[in-house]
This record gives sequence, structure tokens and C-alpha cells, in this order.
Amino acid sequence: MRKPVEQIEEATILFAGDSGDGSQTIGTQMTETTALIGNDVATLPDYPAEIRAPAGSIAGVSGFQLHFSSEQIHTPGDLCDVLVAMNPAALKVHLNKLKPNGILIVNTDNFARRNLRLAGYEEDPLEDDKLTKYQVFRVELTQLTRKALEATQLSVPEIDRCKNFFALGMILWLYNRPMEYTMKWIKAKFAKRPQYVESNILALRAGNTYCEATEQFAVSYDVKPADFEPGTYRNIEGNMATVLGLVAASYQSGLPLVYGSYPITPASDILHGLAQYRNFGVVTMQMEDEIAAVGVAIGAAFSGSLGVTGSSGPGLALKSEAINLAMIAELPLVVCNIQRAGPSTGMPTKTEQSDLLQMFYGRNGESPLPIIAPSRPFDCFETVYEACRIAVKYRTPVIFLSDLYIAMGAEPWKIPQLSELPEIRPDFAVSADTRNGFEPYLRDPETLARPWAKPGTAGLEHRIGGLEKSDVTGHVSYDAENHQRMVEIRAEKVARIADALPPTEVFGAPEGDILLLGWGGTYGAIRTTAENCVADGLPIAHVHLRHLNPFPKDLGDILQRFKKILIPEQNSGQLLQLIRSTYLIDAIGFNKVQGQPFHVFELAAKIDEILEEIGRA
Amino acid sequence: MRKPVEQIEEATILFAGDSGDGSQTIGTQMTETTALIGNDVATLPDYPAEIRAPAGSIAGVSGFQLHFSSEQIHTPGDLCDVLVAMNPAALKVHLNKLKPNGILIVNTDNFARRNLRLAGYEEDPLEDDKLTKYQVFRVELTQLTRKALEATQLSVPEIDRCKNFFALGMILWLYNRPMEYTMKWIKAKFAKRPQYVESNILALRAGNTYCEATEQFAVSYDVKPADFEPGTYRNIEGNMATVLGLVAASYQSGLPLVYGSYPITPASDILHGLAQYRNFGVVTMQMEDEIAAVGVAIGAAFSGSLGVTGSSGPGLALKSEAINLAMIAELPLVVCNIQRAGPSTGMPTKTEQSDLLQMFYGRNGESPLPIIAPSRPFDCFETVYEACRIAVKYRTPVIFLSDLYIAMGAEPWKIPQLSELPEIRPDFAVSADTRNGFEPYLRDPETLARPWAKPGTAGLEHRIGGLEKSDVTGHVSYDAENHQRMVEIRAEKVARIADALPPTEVFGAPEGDILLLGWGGTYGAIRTTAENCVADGLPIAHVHLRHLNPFPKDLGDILQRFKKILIPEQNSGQLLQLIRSTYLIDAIGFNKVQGQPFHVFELAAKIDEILEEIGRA
Amino acid sequence: MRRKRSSRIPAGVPTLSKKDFESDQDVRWCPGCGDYSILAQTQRIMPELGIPKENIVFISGIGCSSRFPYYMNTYGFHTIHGRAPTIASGVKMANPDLSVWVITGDGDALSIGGNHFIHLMRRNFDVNVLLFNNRIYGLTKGQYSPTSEQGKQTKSTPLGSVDTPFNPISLALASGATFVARSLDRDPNHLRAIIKSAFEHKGTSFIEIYQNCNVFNDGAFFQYTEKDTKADNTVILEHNEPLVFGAERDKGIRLNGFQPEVVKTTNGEYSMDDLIVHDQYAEDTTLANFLARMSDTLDLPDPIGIFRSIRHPCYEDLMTNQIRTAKERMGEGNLEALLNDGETWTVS
Amino acid sequence: MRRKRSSRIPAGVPTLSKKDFESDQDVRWCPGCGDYSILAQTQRIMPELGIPKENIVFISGIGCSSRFPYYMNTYGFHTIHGRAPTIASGVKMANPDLSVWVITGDGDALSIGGNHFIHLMRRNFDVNVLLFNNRIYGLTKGQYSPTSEQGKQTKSTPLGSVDTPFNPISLALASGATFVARSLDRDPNHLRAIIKSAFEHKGTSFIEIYQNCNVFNDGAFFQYTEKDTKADNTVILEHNEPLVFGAERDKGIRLNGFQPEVVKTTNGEYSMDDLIVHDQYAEDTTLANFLARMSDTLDLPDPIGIFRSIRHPCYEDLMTNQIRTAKERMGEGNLEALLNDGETWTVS
Ligand SMILES: Cc1ncc(C[n+]2csc(CCOP(=O)(O)OP(=O)(O)O)c2C)c(N)n1
Ligand SMILES: Cc1ncc(C[n+]2csc(CCOP(=O)(O)OP(=O)(O)O)c2C)c(N)n1
Ligand code: SF4
Ligand code: SF4
Ligand SMILES: [Mg+2]
Ligand SMILES: [Mg+2]
Repeated sequence: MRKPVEQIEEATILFAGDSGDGSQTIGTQMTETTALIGNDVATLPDYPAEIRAPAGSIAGVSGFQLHFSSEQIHTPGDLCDVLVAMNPAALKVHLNKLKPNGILIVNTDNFARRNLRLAGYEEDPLEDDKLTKYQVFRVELTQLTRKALEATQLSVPEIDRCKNFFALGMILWLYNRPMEYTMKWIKAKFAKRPQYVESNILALRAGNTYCEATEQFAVSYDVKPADFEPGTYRNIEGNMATVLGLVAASYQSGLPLVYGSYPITPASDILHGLAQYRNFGVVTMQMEDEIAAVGVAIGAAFSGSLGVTGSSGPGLALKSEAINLAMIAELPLVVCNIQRAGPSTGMPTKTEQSDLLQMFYGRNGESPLPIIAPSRPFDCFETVYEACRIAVKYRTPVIFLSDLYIAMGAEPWKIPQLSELPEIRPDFAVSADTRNGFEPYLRDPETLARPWAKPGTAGLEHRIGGLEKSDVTGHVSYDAENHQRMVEIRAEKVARIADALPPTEVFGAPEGDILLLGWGGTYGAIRTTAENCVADGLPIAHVHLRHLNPFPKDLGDILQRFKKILIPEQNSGQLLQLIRSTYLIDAIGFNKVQGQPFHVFELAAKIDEILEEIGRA
Repeated sequence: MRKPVEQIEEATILFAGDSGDGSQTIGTQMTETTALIGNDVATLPDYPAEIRAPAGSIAGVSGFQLHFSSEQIHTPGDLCDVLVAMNPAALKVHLNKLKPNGILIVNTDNFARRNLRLAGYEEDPLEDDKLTKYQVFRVELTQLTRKALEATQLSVPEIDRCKNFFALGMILWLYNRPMEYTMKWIKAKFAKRPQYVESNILALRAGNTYCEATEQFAVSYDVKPADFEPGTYRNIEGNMATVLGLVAASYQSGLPLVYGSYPITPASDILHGLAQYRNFGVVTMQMEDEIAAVGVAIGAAFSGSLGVTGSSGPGLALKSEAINLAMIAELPLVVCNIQRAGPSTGMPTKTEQSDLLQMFYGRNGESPLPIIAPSRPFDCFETVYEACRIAVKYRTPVIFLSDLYIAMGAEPWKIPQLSELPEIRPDFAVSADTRNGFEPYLRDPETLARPWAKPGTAGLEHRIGGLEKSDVTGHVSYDAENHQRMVEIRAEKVARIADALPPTEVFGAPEGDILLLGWGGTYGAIRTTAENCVADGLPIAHVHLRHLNPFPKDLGDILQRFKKILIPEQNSGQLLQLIRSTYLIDAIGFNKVQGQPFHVFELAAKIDEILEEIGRA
Repeated sequence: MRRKRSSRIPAGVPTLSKKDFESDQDVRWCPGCGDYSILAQTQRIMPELGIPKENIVFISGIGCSSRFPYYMNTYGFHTIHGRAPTIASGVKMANPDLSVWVITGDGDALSIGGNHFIHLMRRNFDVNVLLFNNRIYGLTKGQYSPTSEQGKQTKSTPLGSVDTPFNPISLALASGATFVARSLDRDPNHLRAIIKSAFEHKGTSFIEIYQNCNVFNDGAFFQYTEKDTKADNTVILEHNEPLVFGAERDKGIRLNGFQPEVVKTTNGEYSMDDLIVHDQYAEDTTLANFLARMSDTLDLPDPIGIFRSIRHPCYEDLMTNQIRTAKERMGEGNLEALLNDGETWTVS
Repeated sequence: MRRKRSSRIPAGVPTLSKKDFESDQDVRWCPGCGDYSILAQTQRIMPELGIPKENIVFISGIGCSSRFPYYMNTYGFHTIHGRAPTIASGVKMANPDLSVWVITGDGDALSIGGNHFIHLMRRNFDVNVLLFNNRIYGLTKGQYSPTSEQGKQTKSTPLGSVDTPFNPISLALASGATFVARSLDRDPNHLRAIIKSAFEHKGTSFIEIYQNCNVFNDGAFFQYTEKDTKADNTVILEHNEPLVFGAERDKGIRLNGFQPEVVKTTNGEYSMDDLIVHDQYAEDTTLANFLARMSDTLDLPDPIGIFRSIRHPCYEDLMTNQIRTAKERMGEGNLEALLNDGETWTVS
């Protein structure tokens, strides 16, 4: 008879194992299925260092955390209800993330002496009593999988590679999810290798029936669909949303997209993604280095295409001189920086927000640029589209400042209607409408944008370059007053972008004790914290900035309405710096520079601390 | 009979002509002579664009301004007493710098139609009455020179090239200066071309006697020697002082100097200067680009040499990734940035202070570096020496932030005694003094500096790199807490430099209405202004920062003691930004971004304006 | 002549003259600079190329030579030091119909820009590269460059430079350049002819132009450019012609094994048939490499003319083909479909 | 063997073993990666070089291959992408007594680091460069590299790459490299021998090592490394030996004019004497260039071994000489005198 099913609101599962164990695969599959049956989901893949570590070692552990709920959620969750540990190293690394009394599933077949030593365990943790505060399920995953697949013609290594699906089968059972989506995926994935289709599906089923059959689990759980606003949804990662946003901007503006890049973690997937869309006329150029990558994008922009380049911190450092050229040449250009943990090579597979000031100031001379940042995976679509719109409208390079956490995280995305996408009008110059012939630096009085005249247009032949140019004519000029004027115009042009921005959304109390001010990938943790506070009736609000340069015009007023401004950042206080100097407000920083996202409980604790100070609670 | 001599306190002379006219040469000679007879001097060479402009054109005008006095002075002067205009273009460009009733000497032979047109004059300015408010001296400089040299065997072009010395002869007479020093210089300079020695000396004498003989000048002037504190002096340009400071640091520390560079205006002269000193063991490497230039300096530092690299803004942008490597590797390195007008290629021959924030933040991740700036030409010596001292003591790259104005300006320098130079101790690691063998990231508890173990030292073999490293051992680490700790340690190490800094010198009122806060090349103009205010009994003071990161510990208190903080900068307000965010003070910026230094009258006017506001005067 | 993409002037439209290619900016180089001649020859040859000037783009880096675009009344971009090849690649990729010209110097192309230079060659974009080699840094007032002879005394090397110079022709060949040539600022006719062939070549065309910097490196090439010495120190390369040189054209170059030697063709011992015959269309670069090195390692005369001219597919064409075939196979991209691609679900 | 600066182990001191060169860090490459073999051969050959390990420095850029220094128990610097040659140049210049090794990959050395690579070659610092050529970007998980064959399908080029690859040997030769060789991760004995010769060569030594990336580009070089195909697809270069290859060593390469051809040496028509004889000490690079291109443009077998090995002065020695002679001429620098140099005046 069917085992009892318990209704719960949400759950967090962490799949962890050796890089080779396929935790990322089953994590993604569980996410897909869960999203498809209507839960809200948020994920956090946690890769080991770029380079493959020895099998079974601590450094080789790869994890995938999935949080799903019948309510709206914004983070992959602080602690987990279920931890699937495929080997001792995975247990060692992730046990601290499992809630007390949480479910721990271990593959006992991998707990041989050698594995234990590799993980740095003196003796077998499964033996001693360290695990008593959890519900431990010891499963001979390898053996069971082999048994299930013995009929197949596959070699033992091949069979063992299927054990992750056995684990997935168990989890699907545990949360009452259908196997069909995964089976569909397996069939597509191994279309060319039918024997693998069979084997993986066998393993999946085996894991599922194992739970049904054995006494292991008394109950299973069900999480009802969340209520989303009507629309068509898909699950999407940040980098993929960025890819789609760029293609959309090209499609809607009619400007062919030329993406110049040089591979670097975590930006490479944007190059890989865009390279798929030649049928959209997308040109991707993998160049010899980051300088060449931005160079081709600038050249393309000069030719009248949508020039885009993308990289991460170290690459941005190299691009800075050329970006500065595009700035003074006033050409539309979109520069994507998918931040990772620095400084220098740093920790390339970990997340951080420490390039903000580099984007503001990492160029010689006075070189103001618009900077905008996405707040969550699906927001990359809208934000990068906005970057393209601003670049084209104002004829300026725009920095799209994403980060590894958003780039690799996934969540459901309500697919927009094309009609909802703002218009992007290239408005190329077609004729010289001034008495003095074509004047490449004669500006639009409203936006201060200069004309975009592409080669091939008769009568608009002109020369631009990196030397200071005289207002209107664009000829080289060393004139003192002209230089002052041009420096001011370039600053003013960026400042005016704020004129056309919508009012800033303030979540929570319109005024009160604490304003949580954030930007980028910290959105999920901050918003969840704010929601909890608001639910507790605390006078707290959350503002999340998409536009970092220029700041929204109403920001100053909003800041005035709160006793304390708390700025959580995954750096040592960069937005903090800018807010303090701009508004002369004694804002407080809450800084975590660990390559890991904020936990909601960390933020909550900080807020309590501040409330203490200002004498509440 | 000798004409009357009038005693005056100071004078400012501007030599201006076509690039080919040799104004720089005679300007420098007048400076040398004037300094040698004991006046205080300050100079401002004003070059045309890098590239040679058509003879006689506005763009081709080259000027050299000299200010000398019997008192201490700090600037080349706002307006001039004498303008020597060798052609109409020079007149056009510089006439506005001549004081009312000032002396204007023009070479009438160059005022033919063609020259006038080139200078954009409708009709001859010497004809109309625009010049009535000046004492105009029309001299057939070319003809007179040819007459004086007709006896020589030289060709007419050769002869004409001597006319600048004719002009110098006149000026020397006008200010009662001896010709001997110039003659000595001419003899040395043309040692291999005796005919030129003769011709130039003839021209010099001719100019001199011309004044004596003709009615042109009724009186001549005399400026008594200034009283300098006892010592031996020489006249020195900023870049030359930088060269000497680097050689001195190498000499005193015993660390061989390796200077890696790639030519760029205005930093090239440091490379040229250092290349002269092979006998000091100085290695200069002109590399393929700025990245290679900083690369060899880093390699040299790793090998135990004094690694130094130098460039200007665009070059610094390119070096930023590698500087970041040196930062995380914690190697001593000195990075010289001789700022020029940006953004991008900008105006390479003009001065600016707009790279300050680039030096602070132009690197990915959290990458704090010490930044120090010289305030005047001779100060480059002490400041770059200090940069070397800090780099070696704290094992960190240090930014030496000079600018074109200081680099090319000249003034008398009291040559220091070697005994006055602070000690620089390499303190190389010689043995592994820990139980666990050598630990490359085990720090000095006071400075937080790590050991400097150079290859070749047995037993200290170790590996470093750009990936995050674990505290103490220096092994690669992706550990979350370790990363946070390392980020904090690197920041703290830089912060601690302030512990050992002397108290900040406050010139003028210890407290009061306005504090003029400056850094770098604005020293002269600000100090002169402050001196005038103080003389007028105004409650005004001047603090000039050498250390920009970290700020002196007492700066905060000092700022508190004034009603208004005025920060004059040749940028759009970069130090201003840092001061506002650090001290939450509503400091005011006074910003001039014109490629030209501040004038004292500009600053004075701004101060009056502020005093108005706060209701004084 | 090979087909070019650059769209030509429709018949009937009045053809252009040198004047049409002169911009309104006054030319700023030192009097006597070799750059003037190169500019003049370029402006003179342009009308003969038969493309409207709005379809022409000159892109340069930084240096005296790189001021060039300001003086051409076409589209132009004076970019940053060493990066012109990258920007030119972007321009050409974005609009293959444009006629794209890169103007660069020995420092710009071979020092800071060395990497972009070699990668441009291997990608074979249909652009023309004019390298003004004056063996010095002119704009920064006289430091040695990667083509300066070893031991050169300059501002930055008072005791002489210690590095061995690059041979730009060898470097271009090794990088896979499909058109490699050398010409002289002081031989206007030859220079114009070479520029024209470069234009007609489909693929990256590289021309090294010996250029005199009379201020900082005067006479660097006089042995190759001046009447009295030219004939004995240079050999003019002509396809299918033997390597003959000398004022009396009585000297030739012969090969035994891999060892070349100079022989007299007049004393009966050797005839023209014994000499190396130039083949600029050879796919294999052995001969071209030999010619490139003749004057430095073998002190034979210096070859002037076209070393290599072969047809390889261009980057922009291959990329454009990928786009065309992708559209054929998958159909013109449809954004709506793309956004709704993959597993989706609908909430109503 | 030529004299080296690297100070040798004094007689009597116990010589070292492979173990001495293994660091305490566990090696992190994918199981089966060719890098393991290269590391092992390097660690095995080190003791034979007879220099104390504290005088050895390994410098790398970024890439899988560039992790190498962490595993060598010598001084090491894992720098930034493409810049290892510059840092190595600084290390060697600052202390010519050190034995300096550059470890790099095809992307590190030829893509982002291409410019430093060619400039290192022309400066001829006495450093040894080991380029692990796996024709792919390993660390970033499989994009094509500048040595990947045209049309290569990778993550970043799903429809195939459109650029023609570099030939690293040609590029090194064109840059003036004085020692150029090729070896294989799967031929330990040959690899060790080549590494040793590279060390013994005074000047920049460049070794291209074919390395298998079994994860992202498996089998790229199997035709050259595997038993069954090796003999017919490679020719082993030996100084003064004819170019003979084939399982039966019955095939040879002969030249007529500049046209090479493969001939049978057993059917009587041709003998060994007709074949091209390798001369690795030739100053002129014509032969070396021909060998470098044999397999790409002429589809002849791929040469393995030393292409070129000649003696040129090293940058660091020329610079050191300038310093020595300057000191001789002007005397040891005296700071006091320097500061007081030129026109001075005294105020008392
Ligand atoms: C990033 C950067 N580094 C250095 C410079 C300074 N610079 C300008 S041109 C040049 C070299 C010029 O030499 P070359 O390319 O041979 O051109 P030429 O002036 O000789 O025609 C240098 C070093 C610069 N403008 N930008
Ligand atoms: C400035 C910069 N750009 C890009 C990267 C990303 N990256 C690291 S290694 C690498 C290429 C590795 O390929 P290769 O040099 O062939 O080494 P392999 O991994 O194949 O051994 C790239 C693009 C980086 N670390 N730094
Ligand atoms: S410096 Fe030389 S290259 Fe530059 S313009 Fe003058 S002569 Fe020509
Ligand atoms: S990715 Fe390739 S090169 Fe890198 S370690 Fe794995 S097998 Fe070796
Ligand atoms: Mg040059
Ligand atoms: Mg590789």
C-alpha cells in the first residue's frame, strides 16, 4: 500500500559528490521537473576549482543546491532539508549545511578507507555518533545500481556512471515528482547512444522503486505548485538570459550583433550561447585576447552594428584602455563583466561583487560610463537589453555588471511578449544637415548624443579618434576651454540618463529604521530578509539598484527617509563608498568576501544588531 | 654711459615661438643663469602637440615661461612682465598672458603676410592699436642676427637658427645677468661643431650689445638673490629628480635597479635618464609594451632586485592586471604614473591629475595599494625614494603618482646629504625558521609584511601566484573564511603604513575658515595663494597630501578644525570624492580640467567667493 | 584581377581625383618626412581603385604614421596604440563591403601590436595593412623600435640596443599572410603599383614600406632608395622572373641545395636559366622565407616587391557563410520562438 | 656542450633524485592527461642537469599546463595569462645565474601571450620554454585555440572555427629563436633528451610538446604518437642525418629546386645521398622553415626533434656587459657625486 504523503511548503536539497559523479546533472534535472510542475525554484551550483582535482579529494567536490517552494522564493536556501553525499569528501564539505534532523543520504559503497583518507577523515563518520542529530540513510548506491543494470551490456565503469540517476530516482520519489521529464531528457541527450538511454532510465527507475519497496523512507513529501502570475514560463540561468537579452536587442533594433570575446570563467557561456544563433545573424568572434575582443566590438560599432564584448575582472582590466577609446569616440558598445572572486586570478569559480569601482574608475582621465547590474538570473535578460538601449540612444559604452552567482543560478522566468520590449532606435545619420557639412560631434540637445554615421554613407565621411576633439566638429583639439567643456559634456551626457529613469521601487516601509540598499546578486538574500522583517511588522525597506551610474534621481530623498542605511555587498564596501561620498550619509556596510552568497540568517542577525543600537526590539 | 638699473623683486618672462625657434633652449639657459646667481626660479615649458605642426601655425607654438624672484616662489607665475614673440602665432597664443604695460619683444622679420595668415590674423597686429597697452619693442631679429654673423661661413638657414641666442642676449641685458654661463654651455654643447660655438656666441653678444647701444630700452632691471637656507643647490626637473631618487634608493638599499618601461609622453625621460647610469648597475629594459614592462619589473622583484616600472595613464590601464598580480603576490614594486591629460589618448603633452581614482580602483577585486604623490619638481626625489622604502618594507607595489606639470617643470633643489636619506632594508629571508619549513605568507606581526625569499636561497624554494592563497603557507586556497581573512589582511597591511607617518604639516592658521587641501602638482599655486591669504591675516590654511593611500591618521582631526574644506584639483573632483566618503565632510571641489595649471588669481577669486558665503570680508 | 566585395562605383558616376581624397585638415609631419610621399601616393592611387570614397575606411593606431587617416577624406579611425588590426577586423566583419585599410608603424604594429598583427595575418580578413617602417619611434621622439638594428644608439639606449630586430616579412609569412610585399617611400611608381596589387588581393595584404624619418633616423634606408646604391643593394621581385640585380643587371642569385650564391650572368659561366626564379603564387613558403632573410643572414641584396600572393578564404566570408547556411538550415531567427524554446509551462 | 651561467652543484655535494623535485602539493590534472608525463620527465631529467634546485625557477601563465610550477620543488611563479615570458625575462635579467623555465600552453603562449612569445625569442634570454600544445583551451573547458585545425568544432565554435592555425615552429623561427625543437608527451626518452638539449643550449630554447588533452581534444596527436601510425607520419630530425622515415626506414625526402618529394631509398633509383641532410646549426633558416612547414602545406611527415640550434648573444649578457664596461669607463657609480653633478651653487 502507498506510503503516506506529507504536505510541506518548501524544501531545499543539496546534491554533492565528486566532480565525476554527475551531481550537476541530476540537480539540473530535479530543478527542471520541479519548475515544470509549478514550484518556484532557485538553484546554486557550487563548482570546485576550474582544474580537475584528484577523485575523492575535498577540492574535487561539486555541489548543486536546489530550493523549491509553493511560495515565491529568491534564494537557493541557507540550510538544507536533504543532503545527498556521494562520497566522504562531499559529506565533509557540506554536512554543515544540513538542518538538524535533516535527511542525509550517503552512498556507503564509497566510504572505503581510501576515500575516507582522501576526505581527511580519521575514522568512518558513519560509524561514530557525529551523525545522530540527522536522519541518516545508508544506501549501497553503487551496488544497487550495478544490480539493476546487470542485464545491460555495459562495462562496470559505464554502469557506475549511471548511479547519479539512481539517486535522482530516490529524490523524485521522496518529493513525489514524476520521472517523465527526466526520461524525456535522457532520451534526447543520449539519442545517439541508445544503450545509455536504457541504462540511465533503468537506474532512475531502480532508485525510485527502491524507496517504494524498502522500509527506508516512511513518508514522502509533496510541495504544491506556487501561484505565479499568468504567463508562459521557463527555467533559466543568468548567462543564458544574458544571451537571449542580447539577441533580443539585436532583433528588435535591427542592428546585427557582433560579440567579441576571449574565454574566461564565468563569462565563457555567453560566448558559447551566442555562437548557437548564427541564424539570427549573430557573429561571435573568439579573439586572441580581451583587447582584441573589445577591439572588434568597437570596430563593429563604428561600422553600425551592435558591438558587444564580455569577460570577467582580469579581462576587464585589459579592456580598460580600449573601452576608454570607445568612451571618447562616443560609440555605442555593451561591455559585460561577469564578476568572479578577485583580486588577480583570485578564485575563478567563486562569486563576488568587487569590480564595481573598477568599472567606475578603471580608466585614465575623466571617463564616466553608465553602469547597470542585474539582480537575479532572469533579470539578466531585461538588464542587458536595457544596456543595449542606453548604449544606442546615448552613443556610449555601457557596463553590464553581472556576477557568477547570478550567471550560474537558475529560476523560473516569465517569458516576455515582444511587444513589452522597449524600442531601440539606431537613428543613423543619413545626411549632413548643417551648413558646414557633416559635424560628427554636433549633439542631440536632449540626450547630448552625437550622430552615428556609419561607413558606406555618402557625404558623411569623417574621422574620429582617441585624442581630445573639439566640440561639434570633432577635429583634434588641444584647446584648454574646449577640453574643460568636453569633459563636462561627457559627464553630463551620462548624468542625463537618470532623467528618463522610472521612480525607484521601495519594498517595505516607505520610511523608518533601516533601508537595505543593495545591487546585483545579493537581491535574493536581501529581499527574503526584508520580506521576513516586513512580515514581522518591522519598519524596514529594501531598495535594489539596477542603475549604479547614474544613480536614480529620487535615491537621495529615499535615503533621507530612514534612520540607517545598511548596504550588504560581497566586497569591502564599494557601493557604500559611492553612497557616502554622493549623499554624505553615514551608511553602514555589511560585507562578506568569501566567494559565497549571503545567507538570510546572516542578514537577519545584522539587522537585529542595528535595531538593538537604535534601541528597538 | 651705463643705463639706469631698477631694483625689482621678481619677474616673469615668457619665450614663445615656432617649435623650431629654440624657445625651450634659451628659456632653459635663462633659468640656469638666473638660478646660478641665486634667485628662486620656477618654470613652465608649454609644448605643442607631440607631432610637429606646420611652421608658423598656431599648433606649432612652443612656449617656455620663467618666474624668478628674490623671495621664495612656488609657481611659474600667472601673468608675464616680458613676452618674447618670435612670430605672429606666438603672439596670438600668448598675448593674453602679458601684464598691462608689460614688455613685448617681437621679431618683426617674421610678420610677413604669410605668417600672419598662418596665425589667423586678418591684418598685422603690430599696425593696429591692439598693442597700445603694452611696451612694444619691434626688433628685426632675423636681419640683425644675419648682420652680426655675416662674417661666418655658415649658410643662411644655419645663421637663422642662432637668432634665439640674439633674443637671449637681449633678455640677459634687460635683467643684468652675465653671459658667461650660457657661453660655457654653448661651448660644451657644440664642442664637436666649433663653427656653431662661434656663431651662437656672436648672436648672444650681438643681442646684448644691441640693447646697450640702441635707444630701445631706457632702463634695465636687477633682481637680488633670494635667501635660501645654506646648502648646495642645483636646478632640477621633476623627471630628473625621479631618476635620481630611484638611483639613490637602489644605491642606499643595495638592491640593483631594474626599470622596465615602454616609451610614452611624459614618462619617457625617466627611461632615458636611468639608461645613463649603467655604472650604477642600473638595468633599463625598453619592452614591447607596458604589460611586458611591468612584467620584467615583477620578475626582477621576485628575483630580489628593486623592480620599477613607469608610464602614463593609458599605459597604466594596460599594466593594471599585472600590478594586481604583484599585489596578491605581495612583492615590492614601484609603479610610476606621470599623469597627462586624458581620457584615452587625450592631450598627451598637457598636464592633469585625473588618474587618482584609476590608481585606487583600476584593478579587479579588492586590491588596495599605497599611493603617494610628489608636490613639486624637486619633491620627486624624496617621494619616489619614499615609494621604494614602503615597497620594500611592506612587500607591496606602491604607486608614485606624478604629473606632466611637475615632471617638466624645474626649480632649485637643495641637494641632500646621503646621511639624511632614510634607511631601506631588504631583509631577505635566509632560512626557514618555522617547524613546518619555509612559510612564504607568515607575516611580520608589526607591518604584516611577508618574507622576501629570493631564488638562489637554498631551503626556501616556494611557489607563489595569482590564485588566492592560504594564510601563512601560501598554498592555493578556495576556502571561504581564508579568502575573507586574506582580503582583510591585505587591506590592513596598507592601512598600517599610516602608523609610521609623521604628523601632517598644516601651513597657516591651525584652525579657521578655509582649509585648502591639495595633492600633487597643484602645490605651487595653492601654497602661493595660501601665503598671500596668511599675509592678509585671513584664517586660512593649506595641507598638501603626499600620502593619498593611506591618508595620514591626523587628517580627520585637521579637517574638523575648518569651516570649509576647499579641494583644488586638475580633475573633476577625485580626491574630493575620497575625502567626502572617508570623513563625511561637505568638502568643496575647485576643478580645472584644461591641461593647464591653476593660476593664483583663480584660486584667490574662489576663496573670496567662499569667504563671502560664510560672511566674512 | 580577383573579385572584391568592396562595392564599386556604378558606371556613369563621375570618377574621382586625388583632390577628392584630401581632407580639410592640414598635414602635420616634419618637413621632409617620408610619410608625405606615402600619403600622396595613396591619395593618387585611390581614384584608380574605382570605389566610392564613402566605402573606404582608414584605421590606424598611434604614431606619426598613424595620423594618416586625418588626412584622407574617407571614413577614418585613429585608434589606440597597436590595436588598429583588431578594430579593422571588427569593421570588416560587420560590413564586408567596405574597403578597409590599416595604417601602422614599426612600433605600433610590431612592438605593442605584435600579437594583433600576427593574428590578423592568420585570420586573413580582406584588409590592407601599410606598415610605415622607419625603424624608430618617431612620435615619442626617437627610441629604438623592434626593427632597429642591434646596437642602435637612441635616447633609450645610449650604449646601444641589445635585442635583435624582427624581420617583418618573415613574421608575416610565418603567421600565414596571404599577400606580403615591400616597397619604398622614395619610389612613388613602385609604391603605387604595390598598393594597387594589395588592394586587388582578396585577403589580408601586408606591405612593409621603408620610410625615412629624417629627424630621428635619417637615411636608414638610403642604401635601398638612393640612385647610386639602390641597384646593387636591392633586387626587384617579379613573378616568374629570375633574381637579377645590379646597375648593369649582370648579377643573379643561384641556389645549390639550400645554399644561395651571387653569380655573374655575363661571364658565360652562368646564364639566366641557372638563377632562382621567383614564384609569388607558391603555396609553400620556403622560397618566400628565403627571400625574406636574404639580406639579413646571407647579406644578399634586399628584395623589393611581392614576396607572396596566394588565395585563401577570408574570415569574414567563412563567417558570413556560416550565417547563410544556418539561416537556410534553421530558417531566419524568430525571436518569439527563441524565447519560448525548450521546456516551458503556462500558468493561467 | 656549451658553458652555462647557471651555477652548478659543487663537486662532492650529493646529487639529487627525481623525488627532490617533487613538491608536497598533490598533482591536479584529469586522469590520463598528457601533462603528467611531461611533469614526470621534467622531474626525472632535473637531477642530470647538475644544478642545485634553489637555482631553478619555473614560471608559468594560466592554463592546465601552467599549474606545473606548483608540482616542482623549486622556486616557482604561477603568473597571469600569457605573461610568463615577461616575468621570466625579468627574473633572468635580475639574476643570470638562475636556470629559468617557462611553462605555457598553446593559448597562453600563442593567443593572449603571442606578442611576448615572439619578443622573447628575438631577445634570446637564456631561458627554456616548454609549450604544452594540446590544440585546445583546457582550463576553460574546451574552446578552440590558435593551434586548433580550421573548422574545429568546440564550445565556442559549434559550426567550426574559421581561422587558420599558427605553426608554432615557424613563428619561433621567424622571431629569431636560436633553439627550436618539437617533442611528444608520449615519447618519454625523446622528451627527456630534448629537454636536456634545451637546457644545454645557451639562449632561448623553445620546445613545442604535443600534449594530449584526453578530455577536450583526445587523440589530437595520435597519428604522431601511436605505434601503428607514428613511423609513417613523423620524421625524426638528427643533425647531419638524411631525412629518412617509415616503419622500414625506406622512405626519404629529396629536394629539387625548392620542391621536395618523398622517394623510396630501396628501389635503387635513389640512395641516401640524394636526400636532404638535416643541419640544425645552419644560421640561415631556409631549411628549418621548410621542415617546419613540411607537414601542413606539403603533407610530408611531421618532423620531431631539433629544427635549429645556433649560438647568438643573450640579452642578459649584453646588458651585463654594458654595465661592466660602463663601470670600467666611468668607475663604480658614486651617489654623492651623481647628486652634485652638473651646475651647482652653494649658499652659506
Ligand atoms: C598604450 C600606449 N603606450 C605608449 C604610447 C606612446 N607612443 C605613441 S606612438 C609610439 C610609438 C611610435 O612608433 P611607431 O609605431 O614606429 O610610429 P612612428 O611614430 O615611428 O611613425 C609610442 C610608444 C601610447 N600612445 N599608448
Ligand atoms: C586575462 C585572462 N583571460 C582569460 C583567462 C581564462 N583562461 C585561463 S587559461 C585559458 C586558456 C588555456 O588554454 P592553454 O593556454 O592552451 O592551456 P591548457 O589549459 O590547454 O593547458 C584561458 C582563456 C584568464 N585566466 N585570464
Ligand atoms: S618624427 Fe620622423 S616620422 Fe615623425 S613626422 Fe617627424 S620625420 Fe616623420
Ligand atoms: S582539461 Fe585536458 S589539459 Fe586540462 S587537465 Fe584535463 S586533460 Fe589535461
Ligand atoms: Mg616608427
Ligand atoms: Mg591548450
